[in-house]
Amino acid sequence: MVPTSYYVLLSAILFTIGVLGVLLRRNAIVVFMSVELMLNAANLALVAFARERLAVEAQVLVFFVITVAAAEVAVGLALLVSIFRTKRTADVDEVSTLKG
Amino acid sequence: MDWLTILIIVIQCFVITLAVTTAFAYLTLFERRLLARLQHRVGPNRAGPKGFLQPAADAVKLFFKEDIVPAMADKPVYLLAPALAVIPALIIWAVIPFGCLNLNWDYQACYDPARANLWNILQITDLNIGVLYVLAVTSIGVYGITLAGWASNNKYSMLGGIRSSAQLISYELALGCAVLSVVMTYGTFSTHEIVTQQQGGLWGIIPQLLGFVLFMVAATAEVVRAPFDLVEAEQELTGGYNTEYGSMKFALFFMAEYIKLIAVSALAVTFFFGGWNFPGLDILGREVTALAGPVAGSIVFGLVSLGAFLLKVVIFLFISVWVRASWPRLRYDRLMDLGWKWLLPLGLLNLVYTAVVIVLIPDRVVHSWVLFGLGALTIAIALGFNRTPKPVDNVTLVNDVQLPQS
Amino acid sequence: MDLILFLITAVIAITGAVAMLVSRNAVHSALFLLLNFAAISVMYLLLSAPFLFAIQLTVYAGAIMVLFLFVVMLLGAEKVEDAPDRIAWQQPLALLLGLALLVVSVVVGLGGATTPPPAGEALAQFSDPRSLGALLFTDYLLPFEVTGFILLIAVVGVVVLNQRGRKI
Amino acid sequence: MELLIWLIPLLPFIGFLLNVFVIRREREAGLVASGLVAAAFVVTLIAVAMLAGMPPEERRIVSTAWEWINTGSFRVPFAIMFDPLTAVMALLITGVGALIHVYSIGYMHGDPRVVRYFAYLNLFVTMMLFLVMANNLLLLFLGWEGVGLCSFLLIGFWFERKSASAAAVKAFVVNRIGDAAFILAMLAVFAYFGTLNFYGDGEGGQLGFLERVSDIAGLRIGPDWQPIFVSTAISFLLLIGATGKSAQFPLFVWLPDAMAGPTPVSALIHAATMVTGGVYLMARAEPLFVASFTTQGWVAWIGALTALLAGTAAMAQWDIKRVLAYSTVSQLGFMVAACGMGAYVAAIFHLLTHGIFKALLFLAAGSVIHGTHDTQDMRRMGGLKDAMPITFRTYVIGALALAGIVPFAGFWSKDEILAHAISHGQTPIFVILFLTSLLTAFYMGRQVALVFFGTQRDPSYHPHESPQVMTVPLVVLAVGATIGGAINLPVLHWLTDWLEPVLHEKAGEFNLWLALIATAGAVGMGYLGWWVYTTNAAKIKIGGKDPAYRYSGDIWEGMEEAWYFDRLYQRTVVAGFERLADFLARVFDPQGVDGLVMGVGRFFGGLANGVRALQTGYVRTYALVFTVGVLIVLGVMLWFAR
Repeated sequence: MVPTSYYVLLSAILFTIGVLGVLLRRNAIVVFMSVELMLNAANLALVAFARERLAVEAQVLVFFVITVAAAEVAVGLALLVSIFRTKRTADVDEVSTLKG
Repeated sequence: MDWLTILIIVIQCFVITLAVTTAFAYLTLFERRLLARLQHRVGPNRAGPKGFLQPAADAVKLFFKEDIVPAMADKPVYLLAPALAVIPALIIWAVIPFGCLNLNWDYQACYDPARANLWNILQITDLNIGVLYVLAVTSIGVYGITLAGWASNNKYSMLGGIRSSAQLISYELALGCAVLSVVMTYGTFSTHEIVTQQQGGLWGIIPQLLGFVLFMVAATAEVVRAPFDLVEAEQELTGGYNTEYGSMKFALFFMAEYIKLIAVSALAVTFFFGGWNFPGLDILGREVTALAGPVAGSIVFGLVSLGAFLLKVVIFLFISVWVRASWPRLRYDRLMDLGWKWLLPLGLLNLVYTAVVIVLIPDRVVHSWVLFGLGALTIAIALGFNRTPKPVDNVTLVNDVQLPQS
Repeated sequence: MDLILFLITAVIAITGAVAMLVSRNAVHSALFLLLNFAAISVMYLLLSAPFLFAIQLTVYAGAIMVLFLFVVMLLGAEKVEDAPDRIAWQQPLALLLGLALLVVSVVVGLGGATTPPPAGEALAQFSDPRSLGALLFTDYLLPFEVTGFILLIAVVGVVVLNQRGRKI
Repeated sequence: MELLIWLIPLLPFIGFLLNVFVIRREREAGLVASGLVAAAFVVTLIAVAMLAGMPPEERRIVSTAWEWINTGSFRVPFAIMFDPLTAVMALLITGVGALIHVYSIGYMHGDPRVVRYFAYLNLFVTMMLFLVMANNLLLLFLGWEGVGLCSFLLIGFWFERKSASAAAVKAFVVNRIGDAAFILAMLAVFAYFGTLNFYGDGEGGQLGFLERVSDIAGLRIGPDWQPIFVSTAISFLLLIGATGKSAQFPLFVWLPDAMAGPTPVSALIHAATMVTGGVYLMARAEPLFVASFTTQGWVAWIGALTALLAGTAAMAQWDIKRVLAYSTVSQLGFMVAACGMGAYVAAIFHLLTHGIFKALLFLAAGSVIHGTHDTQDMRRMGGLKDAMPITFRTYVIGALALAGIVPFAGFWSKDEILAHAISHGQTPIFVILFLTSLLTAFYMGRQVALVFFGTQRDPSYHPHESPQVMTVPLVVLAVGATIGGAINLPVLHWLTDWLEPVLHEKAGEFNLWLALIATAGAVGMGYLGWWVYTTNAAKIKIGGKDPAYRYSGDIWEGMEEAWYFDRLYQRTVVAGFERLADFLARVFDPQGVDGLVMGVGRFFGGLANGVRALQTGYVRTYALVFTVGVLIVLGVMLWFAR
């Protein structure tokens, strides 16, 4: 069997890439994708640990995460479309009027 | 997993891919001939006897056409799109049971879900999430079309692509509802088990009459067949997403569409028409075993079940062509209207009363017929609604035009 | 066998993620992310969670990424980063932080992980969608229904957000 | 029985609710209000009869409706009780109250706010009954404040008049001083006894604090070199509370002003019932007061001093109601002094008789005011005895009772107090009280002479007798004032026996010589007063000086001004507060409070200006900072998880 730590390592790498995506990319949609990647990385680690302990509850949890992620994407993309309509761009740096 | 298993699986995959591709080729011929008959014309009849070599001729032509990539296209995606269209159409076959040929030479095992080692070479794998797998694969079928539309950098293609993603996502829900009703009726995700539970003539169409209707409508939309072929509507979009595609790449799209059509027909048979079952199949198996031993019994059983399955699929394909020849294309807003306001609510309703009836009435036969009655009633009521299209602002009916008084 | 499959899939997943990060075209990013998600769904299969495999494919690949692509295409927002970065100083810092985060999370994550138990009756139980479904409709019924409600609210919210001709 | 005693306060309360929420017409209001109070009187009579049927030592009924307050160790039940002391108080309240309600129908006829008036009056009766029936200090305090509220509302009933609303506010504010002491007393009682109940519920529960006064015997608080007995502290605080409610020195100034209210209100609240609340409280808390020798001395002296001060002040008043008001203060002083000397039965006896005849006097005065078209200045009256025969006769009976002439009610009760003083060697108190009783006779003679004899000095009105609805209560009360002394005649001492289970007091000796001397003195002084003001009637001018002013000069002016206490308070306490308020409003609020608030605002404004630079608006920068935070948290966790 593949040790759990391999999966966790992979999850950590993917999560870091997601974080970097949020920090580096300016395209709001790509930023959003990076957030999804982070969610997936967390799910992966969760399932890996669940496999180690054979805990079905963790699968239930992942199921919920995926479902709520779907809702989140729907609302988030709707917001992006709204923003795009007024700003004519999907650059997150353009949406910076709320500042001191 | 020993090497024999892997070898068998590889052979199965190879055979099925070849078989499906061939079936696609001859489906085109079948469709063209049939359409010609339905429209009172002759159809292709020059290549070979009764045009039997026409598919080969087409293949040769498509192979040797010049391969063009538009200059402003997004090249990697443009090339990727046809592959993405074909792959789901092919891998969906992994869980479809064509028949039951038991390599342990024990045809009885086909009816016994408890027997773990089912050496059935007429189904690649029997997943415990088989139906979910089908749904998952259909859900990624949208990429090929969408990406093709976008990557071509052509506004007709783009419109086709956008239309396709909206349409496929919309009808996927109704499709899922219909399929989940079946899953609920049989209490399993495994396609093989669904088939075995339909043994004895009580086919899936009886408890799931409404489910079947929904499945057929939604599946037709999923494979963008007429009357739901707005994605490629020639009259409006000059071919839609595949406008910019030629030669083999176009052939791949074409192939994907027809393979999906066959797959959907196969799924309809599996879910609603007993799969490889037909009345008297087990008697045949028993008699042949008694006459010529278990090996012959098992082989005859397998081949006959395969034949029954194929026959049913062909009937469905015929119906599909018939529909294409008969019905006009829907307008896009009516398409969305149908998907969201009719199919999805009916699907949910079906899901709900299936669950209630199954829980309330434990007896399989009784609840099947009760569900049949409910399904028929629901269809009758749904059809009974006045479906007169509501007037749209930019349409003026002839009757409404005021003629100047003379 | 498992390890080879894992390594191949892991390489694909990481490749997909990195490519998503570096591609300048949002559609390419989305496609690479799709690749990554597909790899993760295969990971679920390797982890004996076939139900999650199907859900991952259906929801993430079949719905969420389609939605992303749809929005990208609709908005024509494939390339928005052609303008110079106004906070370019952040990039090296972000890389540094990412590295630190990687180190920390690897150290944290490897803390309690060991080799999982081999196949058996318990594993069959674990991978059977029936046990998950039973749990979902008994112990986790309330969260399940709340999730349904969240989805409903999301639908309403999206409709309200994207109404045309009305100031929000 | 328990239900019966709950009915007593609830009947007037129902009347209050009806008058507030249902009734809109004057006639119904009067009937409902009087009827329900009369019904309460009947119920009280039945309850008293049933109480009398019990063995003397068991004559206490405690009934708990529900747990009112329950916070840990502080538990207060909503409990009332009925024992001999409560019984006589309830009889007085409902009996006199019912008569005054009936009288009010006539007196208030035509007033635009009669319904409200009767609602207040019913609420007052309810609250007064709760005051006397409460089984714990907190419920008593509820009644105490309730009657204070009703007093405030009724004094200011004609709030269009500046003087009325000012008097209402004054009464309220002065009473607050006493109430503060009352609250402190409650806290002290709870601190030392752990309960506010007077008595246990008789079912084996915790005993009330009045039954456990011995717990604090000898208990001292304060610094070592000047300790105070706890009993002294508590009873002294209660005394201050009583001086507020019962208008004793130095807090008596509100009562004369309270005459701005309708006259029946003066009769009921400011003569017969509410102002006796302090005396009732002392009688109820008798074990506590008896336990403190110090407080008893203070009580006696305060009572005596008040009696004398108010008696002298009453002599020089021109307003018919103010005379009676100062007289009330003076008589309350008698009762308080009696309490201070340990003559609680005598105090209650005097309370009862005074309640009857002073109500009679006020109502009769009200009748006079009514018959002379709202004239209150006695200089504008005179010779009314022919125009208002019934009022005249009942007034004279009331005056005789107040002056202490045999055989009217006032004689017996006053005599008992004086006899107790002399028999217990309280000579200074006795001298003061005796002097005051002589003054009482004098000013009543003066008043009768001024109002009813001579000729009418102001011809601008035509006096007439009041309607029957007003005169009948007068007659009933006159009968009570005549024979009321019978309840505690020296030989029979029914009241003493009746109150024995509560006050544990034996009947005193009847001092024949004292009685003779006192009667003779009263007759003489009463006649003197009458004679002076009938013979000098011609010299009295409207707005003019008193004939006696010539002989006494400034002293008379001092008496007229009640020894300048109002002016004193005005110049010291009130002026001080005004200056403080002025300082707070003009200096402290704009500079201190506002400065603080604005300073805080400016501080944070400056801070925000500084911090503003951090808010760039770039989401990515926020995410970066967020990541740093996550790293720190994870790092710390790692560090400590090692």
